[in-house]
Amino acid sequence: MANRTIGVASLLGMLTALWAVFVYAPTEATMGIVQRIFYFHVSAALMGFFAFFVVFVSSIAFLLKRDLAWDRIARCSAEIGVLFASINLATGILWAKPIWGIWWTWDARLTLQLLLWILFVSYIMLGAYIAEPMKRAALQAVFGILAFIDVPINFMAIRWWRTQHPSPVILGGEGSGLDIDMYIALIITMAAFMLLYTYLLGHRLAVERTQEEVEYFEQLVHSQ
Amino acid sequence: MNWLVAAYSVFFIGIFAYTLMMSRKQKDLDRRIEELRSLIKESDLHDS
Amino acid sequence: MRPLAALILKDIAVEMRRRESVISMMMFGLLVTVIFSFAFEPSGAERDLIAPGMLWVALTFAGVIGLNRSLAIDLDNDCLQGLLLAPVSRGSLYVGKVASNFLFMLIAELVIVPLFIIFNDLRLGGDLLWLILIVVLGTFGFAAVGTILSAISANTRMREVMLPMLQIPLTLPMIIAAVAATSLILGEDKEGFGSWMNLIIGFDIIFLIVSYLVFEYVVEE
Amino acid sequence: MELSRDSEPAVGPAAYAMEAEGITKSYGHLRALRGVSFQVPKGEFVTLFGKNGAGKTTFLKIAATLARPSGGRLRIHGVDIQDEPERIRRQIGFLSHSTSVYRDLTPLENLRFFSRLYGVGHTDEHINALIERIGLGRRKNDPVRAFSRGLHQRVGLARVMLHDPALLLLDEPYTGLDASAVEILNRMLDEVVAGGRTVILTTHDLELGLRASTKIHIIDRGKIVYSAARSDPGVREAYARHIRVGATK
Repeated sequence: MANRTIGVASLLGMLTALWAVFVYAPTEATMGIVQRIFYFHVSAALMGFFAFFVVFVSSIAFLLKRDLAWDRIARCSAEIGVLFASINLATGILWAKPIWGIWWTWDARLTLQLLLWILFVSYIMLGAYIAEPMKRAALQAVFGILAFIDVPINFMAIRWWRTQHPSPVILGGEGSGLDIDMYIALIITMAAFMLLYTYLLGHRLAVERTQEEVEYFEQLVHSQ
Repeated sequence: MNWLVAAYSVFFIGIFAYTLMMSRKQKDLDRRIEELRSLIKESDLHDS
Repeated sequence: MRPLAALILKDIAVEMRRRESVISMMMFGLLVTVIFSFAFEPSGAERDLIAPGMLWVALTFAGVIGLNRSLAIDLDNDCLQGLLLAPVSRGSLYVGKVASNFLFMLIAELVIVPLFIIFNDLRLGGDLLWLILIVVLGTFGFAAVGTILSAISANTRMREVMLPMLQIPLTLPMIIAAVAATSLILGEDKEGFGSWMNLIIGFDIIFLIVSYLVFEYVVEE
Repeated sequence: MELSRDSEPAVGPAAYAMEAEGITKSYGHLRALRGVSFQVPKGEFVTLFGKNGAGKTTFLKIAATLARPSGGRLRIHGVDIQDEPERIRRQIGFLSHSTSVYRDLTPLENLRFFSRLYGVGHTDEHINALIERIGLGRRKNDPVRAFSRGLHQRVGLARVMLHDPALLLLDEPYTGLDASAVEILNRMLDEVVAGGRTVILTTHDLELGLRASTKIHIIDRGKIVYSAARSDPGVREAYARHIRVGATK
């Protein structure tokens, strides 16, 4: 039950992260305590990126090795990636409201996360509409690769688009450097998120394997 | 202040709901497997 | 070159007989333009603000309509299987399809874009050539991405819905660039136009190459 | 009616036109092929009998490099299908139930397209001669859409013969044909065999399958269950046992 130990580890990690964010890190001068959303908000975004990178790598691995285990990792990681991206978007909205009084700002980073979210929800939906596992895996892998390649292009497009129509920026712009303690708090939160991602992935993979087992037995009973 | 609470509760609710959903699904699937196994055992006894 | 030419000529010959793809794109593009004119009734300065967005929404959805048809002619009577039997690399099948889709979209745009300019009476002056360049490069991006996505969605149950759902998110960066570049043309200062064009060209090249490499995994069983 | 040129088909030195070893193929949990192994010497006319769903079409698709086997190895003229698929595709002709010709185009346009696609670049006279030979002369300029099943299939067969394949794979070619179409198809097949080509034909019809074949195999639920020379007396009994008795469970 390796996943059980990772589960406990991620729980401890989360507790230390909370300690780091609420106790260790100093209060930001201008924005006040609401700025503490920043740590989880940014970590969620980075974990979203990491999850989609795992989808990209396992998609390529599947196309080369034709082993459904890679397809399973890609699909589960995409799901968790969407979960983290959703959290990032939600916390972004809840942060923009108190700071600028608007629900949504077309801030470059937030917009990019929204595009990522859309891309990988389409990836998941594509899988829902194909029956045969090998075919589904191949098509999802191809789209997973195309979607991930879209990310850097999106990044550039949105950044230039932002310079044309500047709007409030979540992180207070490039200029405002972070205080050392804030950095440390962020690093701790990132580590806790990484543990959490691994735990969720392991758990989701177990569910997926059981699901395939059920399908196998159902097919067996059906053809009895 | 309550924005802060809202943001962090969104996070924990999200993660907790997802984990809960997964473990509930895991339980259902395990139960389903047991059902199917007994079904197969029954029909094996039946045939042999 | 011969197999590639054969593929393109075949697509043209079938399209001449069925007359499905180009006409439907043309009509759909016009309808979207007309709807926007009613919806926004832009006039004066604000028109130059809205027009680029309207144009590229019209072209995007017209493109999706055409791409939905693009593989249908090969799936009919299992002709795709006939193509896969030929001693031709899957990549060249893809390039052949991109070329014919690109051609059909351009023909449809020969009608959509001029009428768009007339309906919204945009004053382009000398910049018409730049607009044509953006439209051509943008259309190529749609064709390159759309061809492989139409092959992917041909395997799913909800084919007509699946293609736009996959195509639009994937081509968003290029749509952003195309709209931005088009609005620069309508405005006075052209600053930044070059970087937007580079982005579109980069998008076209990257997706053409990657799709060329992975196309075989989409069509094989 | 000389369909294929009398020159020896350009193939590798290998003795066998087709060698299958333990070919398996599964779609999800459904195991369509469970380990099919048999060899087809060059110039042989092999008939593969099997009920619907026994795995005939799946096997032919793998041999035609259209589908990837889940396991096992298959060689065409000594070349493994996963090593050099394109080289193999030059040497095989595959005609499935759907003829894979463009229904909006005429036979002439179809054949012109496929000859360019295969890079054989036949001149129009050559194609017209082929069209005459398969008895489509009068319908040359009508879109294939209007053709009967028999005529339709002849265009398909012409497509398959265009690049003069050494190995012909025909999947249930007789289904849906009327008597005269069957007769014309048989004449074409005899000619192909006379030209030294190898044929693998699948069908569930005993008489048509036995007509010109030299060797037969019976496939059931993804495995070869019986193999014999055509003249072997046990063939009819094996056919009755495997094919007619009950549907594939």
